[in-house]
Amino acid sequence: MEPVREFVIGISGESGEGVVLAGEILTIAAARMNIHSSSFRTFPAEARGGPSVVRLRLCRDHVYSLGDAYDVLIAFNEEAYQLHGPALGRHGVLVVDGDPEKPMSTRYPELADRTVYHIPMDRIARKDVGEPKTKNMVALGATSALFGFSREILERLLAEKFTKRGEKMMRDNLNAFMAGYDYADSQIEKQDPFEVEALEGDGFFVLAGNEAVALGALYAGCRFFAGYPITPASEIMEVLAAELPKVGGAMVQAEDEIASMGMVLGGGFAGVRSMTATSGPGLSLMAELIGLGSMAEIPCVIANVQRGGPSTGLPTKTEQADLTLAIAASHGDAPHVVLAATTIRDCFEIMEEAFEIAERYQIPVIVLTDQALGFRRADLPKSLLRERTGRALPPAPPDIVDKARYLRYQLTQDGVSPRSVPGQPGLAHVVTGLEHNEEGKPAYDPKTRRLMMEKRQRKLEGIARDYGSVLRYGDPEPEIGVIGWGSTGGPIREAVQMACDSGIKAAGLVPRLLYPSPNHLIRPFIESCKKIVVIEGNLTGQYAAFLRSQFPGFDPKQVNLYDGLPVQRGDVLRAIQEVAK
Amino acid sequence: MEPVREFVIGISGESGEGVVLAGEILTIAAARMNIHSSSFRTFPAEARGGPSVVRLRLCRDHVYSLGDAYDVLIAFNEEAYQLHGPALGRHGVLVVDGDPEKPMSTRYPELADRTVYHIPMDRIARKDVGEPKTKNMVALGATSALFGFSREILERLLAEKFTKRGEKMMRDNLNAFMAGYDYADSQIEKQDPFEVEALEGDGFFVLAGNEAVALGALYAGCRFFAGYPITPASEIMEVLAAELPKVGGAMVQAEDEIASMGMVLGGGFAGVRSMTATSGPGLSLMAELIGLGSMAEIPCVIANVQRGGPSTGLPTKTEQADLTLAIAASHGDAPHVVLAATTIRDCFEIMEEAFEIAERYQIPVIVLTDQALGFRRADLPKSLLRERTGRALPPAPPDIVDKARYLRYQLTQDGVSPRSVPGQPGLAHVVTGLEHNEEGKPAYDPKTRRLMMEKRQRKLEGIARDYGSVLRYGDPEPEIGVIGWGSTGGPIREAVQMACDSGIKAAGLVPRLLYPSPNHLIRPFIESCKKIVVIEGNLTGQYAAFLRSQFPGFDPKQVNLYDGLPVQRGDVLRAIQEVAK
Amino acid sequence: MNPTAPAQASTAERKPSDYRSGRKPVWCPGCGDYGVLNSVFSALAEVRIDPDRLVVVSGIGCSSRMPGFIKAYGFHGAHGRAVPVAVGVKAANPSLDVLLVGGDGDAFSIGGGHLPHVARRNMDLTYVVMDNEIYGLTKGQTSPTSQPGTVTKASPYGSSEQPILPVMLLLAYGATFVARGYSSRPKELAVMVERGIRHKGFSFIHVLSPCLTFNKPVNFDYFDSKVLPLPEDHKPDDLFGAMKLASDPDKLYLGVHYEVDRPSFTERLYPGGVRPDPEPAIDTEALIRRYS
Amino acid sequence: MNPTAPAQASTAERKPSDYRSGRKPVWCPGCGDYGVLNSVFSALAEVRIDPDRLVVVSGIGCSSRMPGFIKAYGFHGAHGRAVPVAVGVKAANPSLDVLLVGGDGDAFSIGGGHLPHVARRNMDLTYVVMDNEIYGLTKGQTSPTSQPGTVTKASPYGSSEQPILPVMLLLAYGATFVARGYSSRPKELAVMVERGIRHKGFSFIHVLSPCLTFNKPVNFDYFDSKVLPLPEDHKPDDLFGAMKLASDPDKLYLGVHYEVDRPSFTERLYPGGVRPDPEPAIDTEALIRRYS
Ligand SMILES: Cc1ncc(C[n+]2csc(CCOP(=O)(O)OP(=O)(O)O)c2C)c(N)n1
Ligand SMILES: Cc1ncc(C[n+]2csc(CCOP(=O)(O)OP(=O)(O)O)c2C)c(N)n1
Ligand code: SF4
Ligand code: SF4
Ligand SMILES: [Mg+2]
Ligand SMILES: [Mg+2]
Repeated sequence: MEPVREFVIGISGESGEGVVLAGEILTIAAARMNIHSSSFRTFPAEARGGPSVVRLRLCRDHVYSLGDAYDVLIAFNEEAYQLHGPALGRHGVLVVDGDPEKPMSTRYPELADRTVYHIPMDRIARKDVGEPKTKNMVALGATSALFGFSREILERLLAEKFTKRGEKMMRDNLNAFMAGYDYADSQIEKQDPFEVEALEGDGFFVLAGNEAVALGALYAGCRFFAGYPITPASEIMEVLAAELPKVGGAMVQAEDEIASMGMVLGGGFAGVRSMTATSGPGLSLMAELIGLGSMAEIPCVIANVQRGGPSTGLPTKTEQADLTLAIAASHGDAPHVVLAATTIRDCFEIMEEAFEIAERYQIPVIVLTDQALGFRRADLPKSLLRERTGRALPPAPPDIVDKARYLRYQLTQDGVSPRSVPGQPGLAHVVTGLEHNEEGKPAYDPKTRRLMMEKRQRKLEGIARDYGSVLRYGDPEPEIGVIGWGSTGGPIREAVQMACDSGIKAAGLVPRLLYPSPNHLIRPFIESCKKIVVIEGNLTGQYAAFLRSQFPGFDPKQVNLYDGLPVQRGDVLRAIQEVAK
Repeated sequence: MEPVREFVIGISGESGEGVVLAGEILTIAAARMNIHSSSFRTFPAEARGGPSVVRLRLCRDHVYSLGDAYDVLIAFNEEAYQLHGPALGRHGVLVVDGDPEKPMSTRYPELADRTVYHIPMDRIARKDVGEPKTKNMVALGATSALFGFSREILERLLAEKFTKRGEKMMRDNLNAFMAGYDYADSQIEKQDPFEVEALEGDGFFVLAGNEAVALGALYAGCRFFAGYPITPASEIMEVLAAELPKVGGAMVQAEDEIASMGMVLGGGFAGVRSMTATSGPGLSLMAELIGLGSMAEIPCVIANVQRGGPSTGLPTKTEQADLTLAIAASHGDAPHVVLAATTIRDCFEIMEEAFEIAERYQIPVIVLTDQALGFRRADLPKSLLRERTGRALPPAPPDIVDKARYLRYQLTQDGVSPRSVPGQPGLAHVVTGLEHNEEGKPAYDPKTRRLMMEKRQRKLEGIARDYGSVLRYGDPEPEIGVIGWGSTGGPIREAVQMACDSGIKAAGLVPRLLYPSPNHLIRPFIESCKKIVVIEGNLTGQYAAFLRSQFPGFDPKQVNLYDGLPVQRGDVLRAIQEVAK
Repeated sequence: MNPTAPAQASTAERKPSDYRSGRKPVWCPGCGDYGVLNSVFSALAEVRIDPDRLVVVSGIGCSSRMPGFIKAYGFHGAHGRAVPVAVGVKAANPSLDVLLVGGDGDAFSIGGGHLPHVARRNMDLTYVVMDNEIYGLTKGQTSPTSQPGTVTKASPYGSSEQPILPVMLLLAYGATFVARGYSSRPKELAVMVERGIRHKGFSFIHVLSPCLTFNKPVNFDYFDSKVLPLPEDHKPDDLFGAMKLASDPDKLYLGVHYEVDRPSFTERLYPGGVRPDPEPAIDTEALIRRYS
Repeated sequence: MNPTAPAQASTAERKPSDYRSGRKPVWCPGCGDYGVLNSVFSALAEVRIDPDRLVVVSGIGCSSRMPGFIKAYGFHGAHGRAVPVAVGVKAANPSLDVLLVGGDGDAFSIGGGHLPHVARRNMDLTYVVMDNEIYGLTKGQTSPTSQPGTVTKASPYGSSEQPILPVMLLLAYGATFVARGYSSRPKELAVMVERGIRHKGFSFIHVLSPCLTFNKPVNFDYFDSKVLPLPEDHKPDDLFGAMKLASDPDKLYLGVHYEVDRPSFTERLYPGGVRPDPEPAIDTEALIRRYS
């Protein structure tokens, strides 16, 4: 049997059973073996318990989505199989807690022609290890043995992981791992083709999207963060809470999101790269102050990790439905910027762009990600960090000969005015959310008003021109185009490839800068496709509506998913096939 | 000389000089004479002083805009003429404080071929009346005499106005009025054609847009108001603060706009028709809770009196730039409704619709007006109030036989579920901003999620169908169509008429329901016109962008005004002529 | 809150279980909020509140899920906005009884700006705040009541901020009833909630209610070591005495710290505290006169 | 605020007029805020604050226009958000001196939720609140400090709510410096502002500053009849003494009611209270280890 090196593992159980930990360890083990991966955990909405599952896709190249069905499902108990079994592929393998004497296939006819390995996880943990809580390590051991994970690497990993948790904890978990490993190794006859293989390299590091946003900000020179906890964005704050003080920066947990946003404006005004992170409800609350940032022209970055809305909605599930608000944010015509990260790596890299735009154009920048990105983990090359210093130069004072004639809001061709920051001598000025003249003094006359509105708006032209990046995949002369944004980018990339492989002339377009819209890059794509699908994770087709407002005559087919689950490459592929019919 | 019965008077001076009071009295005098009017006052942005002007347009029929140039300008001093003189029409008349011996025309050549009446207002007030502060009454008297206002009606009005201010105040002001009247009557030889004439009728009453919104709400059965002061919306709160307690209702001045909105949700949940009123910054702050209202399906009404944005912007000037936010309000897909009042009368009537939609569809309704409507006054027929009782029946308990099976969020065809309110026995339920099942219990499974999202969204179809009202003016087979919304409606109505009169086949369309969009009513108009202009008082063309998103292929010419001044019929006419070229 | 229902409606006897909604609480085993819920049931039964006229309002948080478990009208709203919603319910329809419940983050952090105003208005509401000194629902970040040094993922080096003193704050705000209870003393707590409900105007009950999942150090043992009864000689109308007792962060006195009589919001708003019925008609002619 | 600039930068002598921006205040003639502005000028000169390192932050209101009149970096922000903006400025760059100014509505109504937190953090800021017991800029509606019975267009039957007591609130919040001044005693006020600026951590100065245009009854005569000096024997570290003095709405004591020493925010955040210079490099290898 030819080994299959790329496959998807699901690890499932009750949330108290250590599913997540087992998944994390396996992910890191893969990274150390130079195996690329993409992994995701769902967790229950209430604080206490409920079913939990980790999906781990393993590949020889970097991947952009979570794949489709499970090839291997590890079930910590029968209920977990009942819940996740339907997602097990036609040729999938089940590893389940249980007695080989009482095979599952007798109770579940759909298992009759599938490989099932029964591992008495619970019994081993209880009897052999003497600690029922180590069931997950038994499962981890068995999984490692069955699918080719390096025992050595895993043992080292476990040792590192548990070293701070005390002697007994460490011993029990290692014992459990080994017991599981040995059981599978000795008692189970492998009948499936799924097997990983270590590759050459110095290994990867693995980040979830939220961690990537946080480290991206850190390496983009962000030195001030203010935020308020909210699922699924809190990790960004938590990572920066640990890291910022190490580099002379500061993080403040604010009393609410309005305060966070106010603090970020203060930090930006003070000349320090500043950001906040939140999710839908927080973004709603920040709308007013985003407008102040636009009017007073203060650099700042807001990461919004979308979750199911509206209101409290589906706080632990994903959606792409904050786009309209992100673009509209604030009453009045308040120019600002909306970027959307498409992959985990992009979560890191887009922060550099966000801070650069914010600084250069003195404007608030919203970065959209979502729960599906924020909680998905992927491997990243270590060079990503090593090639950066992560320092941002403090803003230099504007080069002005006659300081008495310094105009903070000078009318310029690109709308960008000279800007000093507190501490720079002789360049003091007052910013205000009132309409103002070039000096910054409140002014309400119609002419000043018109000129200032136009000045601020002009910045968007430069931004669309200089930062208008779109990702394009697939056939250079497509019949069918798919447009999406944010976390849908990865699935689109893979689905377009699959469609092309199946003979459909398909292409994908995924803009990273959503507003101002880089129409000069989108238009050629639209014009080059016979039919276009816009697929997004919301009910009303927010980006499709936006694109229609930009391109008169543009009337794409819309595919909208709004059930709390991420858009998958299968969804995209189906949409392409549908249109291709 | 044929008398001209329809003309525009401007009254101008320093804001301490009683310009506004004089204007108000003249407006009411006209109403008592059964003369229709439209009037507007601008006032300075800072609390203290600055120039002030009242524009009063007088007509034999109801009018929908403020007209164009001044036909008559009353200037309380020379500076006022310098400021407002440029807006005086070619054949305009100037009435100015000053000595006839030192005629203005010697200093201002443009006055050479215009009629100028010099009235020594200041001198009369100071010398003859002995109270310099009565200068405005001297001006009022002279104006009345010169342009045919009824001396009797004005004297009665002044008596009513000053009766509460004490004996001396009353006497001084009446004396000043009479002195001004007598001076003009005896010393000035009338050389202009402008003269009003009393008509038959029982008189009008006069409301500013803000007052009309407040009374409209009151007569729509609103019995609870919560709000936070903000220019230019505070008057709505102030009127209701006075009126609600008289009818057993309540008004609460909240600690901020988030609290206002929360209170309104509480009131709506309690079964009482509830509203708030605010302007841009407040609307931004309310975004989150509007989403809660949408999700929990709570009737509520938010009047947003737009002012110049973004941020604090131009707090005392007008703009139509909160539309995008009003439609987007809240993260997630949060169905709610946006109406825009087009005239003063509409400010009253639209509130009835707003409350009806809110109640019937259990949904938040945003009503957009703006400073230009809020502060403009117009005559209204007394029957408008007399034909209404202003009572709203309390919501009846849903007609449910088996109360145990009452489902607050029952899935229905039109998306509207049975709704009980606290106090109704056996029908208790819990509403939540979390996604929930039919019973109202939090539920996150994909199927429930999909069904509930669709249910809430379905309400919009019914609303667009049942409440989709658009105003249409002008040629039935137009070459040129003008689309606008809100306060632009009046100017469009008049400009279209003027264009038609000049031989241009023009028509206007002014939707009152902006979201959900009554596309079935808009489409025929769009299709019937050769060319279309969308004119609005904002920079980015917010409604034009929205319409483009609704009608693929729709690519109108956009005319945008964003200098803080209201869109005038002259602006609309110019736009039509431009396109007609 | 000064309940209106018993006066107007049934005075039928009620059992605590009458107020169970039948939905199973979603809290972790051992969570302090179970005890609070039981005390609330008992208090409601004791006052014989009519469940059909009761509205339970909350924000967002573990503790804010409580309305779902009570048989009554309920409003599980937005984070930090329980107070305004409750004010709206009561101001719009004063014949309803309104109970407010929620957590320390909801009440003192994002919702903290509403507290001075609901207190000074003496709104006829009872507010039960379940204080676990942590954000439970979001998996453990410091709240305004967290002790200095609290280590969470968002305060990995230990929080350095001085916690607020809830009882002190409410006293300073002019609340007319301020008490502190403890979820592991459910009977005592029930009596406090009952007294709060019977109190005219705004009553505030600060309840120690540990989160065993995300704030392990602040558990029942911890609270047990800090609670003590109010001194015998403390008079409930002694504001400064109450403030002194509230100022010691290491002594958590249990009981009704403060109670005074002051006209309540609905009393001042509506003659007799109830909306006139039938509703007076609009005086249309007076309005026309005013504007013409 | 504990000024950093003099220590680091110039100690040149300064005149109050050095801080005039040259913009003419837009206030009504006779507005109390003129006096406050002059006191601020004097205090800044006295401490020799470097105008280039000073940031004056405000919200929205008549009083909040003040930054425009001061020669310094200024941030005239959004209604109620002066505190968060100032916190951001100071936390991000602790070597700046940050002065907060604004009105009673801005500070206690829409912005009231930020106060407990800036106080308990002991943020190195000085906050001067100009209290005219009214919303001036929006032409006269009641504020949280308005007296019961205040008639405005929005309270035509007289407001019925009990006003907050600003000094009491800040004491309850744990502010480390709380004072009250009066705009018609500019010298006394200047000294208070100066002391507030020199104070380490958060200092709060409640200033009586009448609005003659929209709150005519609360004019200079009114305040003159209510102000009095702090009792001679009042000790500035006597919290309960200060609270007692703060609790009498009819006696408006002038002076520094409370002053204690507690580590300030930037002291706790940054070693030595200043950002390290040069900035420590990111330890990339440690980060890679953490995530692999
Ligand atoms: C506007 C907004 N910000 C943040 C959140 C996330 N959030 C939900 S509950 C919560 C705090 C809960 O703490 P607490 O009120 O103390 O309740 P507990 O869970 O401890 O009972 C937060 C921050 C939210 N739902 N909405
Ligand atoms: C979000 C928001 N709500 C309301 C307003 C309107 N507003 C401006 S200033 C102000 C109150 C001013 O009162 P105060 O802070 O006491 O300052 P004062 O004018 O009395 O000095 C209000 C309500 C606003 N600008 N923004
Ligand atoms: S997380 Fe804490 S507060 Fe929430 S239910 Fe569990 S124990 Fe209770
Ligand atoms: S309105 Fe009042 S507060 Fe505002 S400037 Fe005038 S006097 Fe001062
Ligand atoms: Mg808590
Ligand atoms: Mg004030």
